[in-house]
Amino acid sequence: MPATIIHRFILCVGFLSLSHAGFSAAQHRSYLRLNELDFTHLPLDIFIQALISLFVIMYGVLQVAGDFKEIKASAELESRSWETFRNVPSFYTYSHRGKAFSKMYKPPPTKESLEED
Amino acid sequence: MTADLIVDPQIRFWVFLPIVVITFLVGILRHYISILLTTQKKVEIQQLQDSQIILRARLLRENSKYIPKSSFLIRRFAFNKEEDGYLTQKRPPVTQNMMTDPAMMSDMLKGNLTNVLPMIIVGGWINWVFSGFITTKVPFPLTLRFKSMLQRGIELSHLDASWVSSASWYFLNVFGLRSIYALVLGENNAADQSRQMQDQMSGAAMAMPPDPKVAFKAEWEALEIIDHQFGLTDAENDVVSANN
Amino acid sequence: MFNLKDDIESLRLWRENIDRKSREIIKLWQSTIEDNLENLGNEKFVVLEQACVAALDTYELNVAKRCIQLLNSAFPNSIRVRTLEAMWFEVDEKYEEAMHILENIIKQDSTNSAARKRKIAILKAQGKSIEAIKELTDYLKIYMADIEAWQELSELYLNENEFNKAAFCVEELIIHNPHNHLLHQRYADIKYSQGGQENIEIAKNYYCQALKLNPNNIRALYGVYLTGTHTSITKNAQKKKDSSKLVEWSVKEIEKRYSKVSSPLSDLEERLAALEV
Amino acid sequence: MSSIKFSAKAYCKIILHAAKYPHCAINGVLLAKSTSKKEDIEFVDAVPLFHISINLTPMAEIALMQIDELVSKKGLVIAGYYTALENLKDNNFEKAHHRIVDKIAAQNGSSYVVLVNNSKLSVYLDNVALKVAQYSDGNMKPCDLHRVVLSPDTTLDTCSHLLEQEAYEELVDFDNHLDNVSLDWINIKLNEKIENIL
Repeated sequence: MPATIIHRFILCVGFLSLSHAGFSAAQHRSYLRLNELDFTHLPLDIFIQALISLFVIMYGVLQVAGDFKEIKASAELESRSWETFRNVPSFYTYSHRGKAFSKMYKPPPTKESLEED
Repeated sequence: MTADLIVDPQIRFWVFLPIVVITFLVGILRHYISILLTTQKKVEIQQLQDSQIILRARLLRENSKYIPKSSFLIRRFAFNKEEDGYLTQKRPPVTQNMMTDPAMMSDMLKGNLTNVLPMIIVGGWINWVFSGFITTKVPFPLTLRFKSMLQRGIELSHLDASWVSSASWYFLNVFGLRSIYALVLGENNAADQSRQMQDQMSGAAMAMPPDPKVAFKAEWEALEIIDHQFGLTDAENDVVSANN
Repeated sequence: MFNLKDDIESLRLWRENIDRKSREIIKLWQSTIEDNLENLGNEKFVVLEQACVAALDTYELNVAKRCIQLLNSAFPNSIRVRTLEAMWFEVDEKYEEAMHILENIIKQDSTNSAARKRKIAILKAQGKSIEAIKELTDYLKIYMADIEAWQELSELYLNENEFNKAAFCVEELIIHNPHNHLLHQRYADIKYSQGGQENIEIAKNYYCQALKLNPNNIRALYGVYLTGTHTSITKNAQKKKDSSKLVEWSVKEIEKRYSKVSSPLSDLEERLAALEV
Repeated sequence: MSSIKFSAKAYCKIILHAAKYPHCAINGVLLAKSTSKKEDIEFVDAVPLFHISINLTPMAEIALMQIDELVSKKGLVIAGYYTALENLKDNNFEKAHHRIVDKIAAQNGSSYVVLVNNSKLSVYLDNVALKVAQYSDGNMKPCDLHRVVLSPDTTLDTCSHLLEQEAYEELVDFDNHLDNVSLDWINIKLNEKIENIL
């Protein structure tokens, strides 16, 4: 499935939300420090926001990153056939009928054709 | 632990972040300098052949169950026959010496130039400019043994071990940014692609030890002890039962 | 603009699959790519190379010449471009000039495998298949792990009806790539063509393996059917029973494959009737 | 002198098959009416078979079995074999002696081997680009080119026209069929097209 704009948007929102949670946590810490309170735990809302945005990001990344590959080693090869597999580019020869069917090609007179005419 | 240290926020902007940025940029710079300096390593045809022999022998060993027994035996014979098998052929002893080969010397010099030198210069400079700062704190308690690692440049015996000094922060960055480089420089495949065009890669030339004899011997041994089992005799039953 | 994007995409696909769709590539070249070379970005030179080979394949010498010139001005000393030049001479049947270029490349870089391979291809194009086989075996003594070369050698041997040697090459390919169903199927094909009870037994195993790796390989399925019918002619009762069961199964599977098709073939029953024993 | 006739369908399919895979050796079989006499043979249709590896026999056996079964219902027999070699310069029968030829000959006594004459192929076909030989007992006896007749006479124009239209894209051979079983090697659509142009 190709990454759509919606998925990218979800990913961005996730990151924004996560950094917001981080920023809130820092604010909370400085608030505690100013009031000379001891730090025990983060407020629940920040905690939940961080968690939710984590999952949102995970979902977004999975969608944006592209398709998964199959675990089976032969899975990728299943779609191939001899049609393409037989082609070995470094051994291509060019002396084949492709020439004959080209408009540019002028066949040299062969011995045979001279005899026949 | 009640009276916790409070680090000046200015340190974040003028020490912590600059170190990260500097090490990152130096890494990138080093990458490009090393690209400029490296020359295409010349591979001897003999070396290439040796590496290919090893590769083929290893694959034969690993996938021998996919070919009939007779075919395996033919191949093993070709590799391992008493004289002049691929793995048993006589070779003149390798007399290549590291110090006498000028190419090797210049390679080593370049390696030093791109790896060690920046490390010393930049590391020394950072140590000099940003010395004596506490930059960050790892979020878990550590034992005193970590003090020498994390608090280089700060000799305070009663400071908690989880505080990190600026010099140590630099080293953490040097080692920790490696995967970030891979991420950033990995995207530059395009540059690599055009480089490939310039000089075709010389086959699958693996790094070979200067003396192939040792590798050959090991491969010879491994091939000798293989007990060949043809692995496809059950394919018929597998296929029929899997599709039923 | 959208058109260009699609065209680049299909070119990339063909390149990755190694499709020899030279006519199609040239068509795309003439319709969109030629005028948009600057918009190709990173892929420009790879596409140029692809178009060049396609042009040589279809004897569009003007296109090939243009590609080579562009590549040459971008990489004046590149060996890869010089190999293309050699191919250009080859198409024009100026084999001597082509050989000369390739010899020079090898002299300059003794480990260059592409030039060596081209020399073998030239021999093949000249119709000297025996010499080509000899050169290729010499090549394989050095580049033992070169899969392409082994594959080419197997094709050359097949053209000469040397099934035994071709089988050896395919074995080599299987060792290098044991999960490829095509290779197992090809090996079985060769063994079957060789004939003989033992070879057909082996062919059966390999057809089954190919089918196991890819249940959609209809050739392997037909192969199982053929080898099954051959092995069922035996005095061994147990073997006979197994083989006829296998044949029955394969016929059923073949019918299943044909019934799945969206647009059914005409006279399907008659076609498959040939398989009934 | 007896003649060897090719119908437009047979001739066009041979040439189109050769054109579809210019870089491969190709082969196929020729069909004739089962009632036709030995001397005056007319090939009414052709079935394109392979282009991938024409020397291997298993799939050829399958193909021959199916074709035989299907064609005998229509009163036709496999009476000949056609092939085109990979190299443009290869135009002799020695290299055309493929294993499948023996199989076909074994089925009905003797058969014809038709070789596409690569050197006579071009975009505008002006003469018959085929060579014919009679095959019996492992020997090929080349037939005189004057015996080869196309019926109707306009076949060459039809064929050039089809090439121009790139009709070879529609041609399906047995290899294509094996890659995708929904493709039919009888080529019903192509047959109709040929007939329309005639």
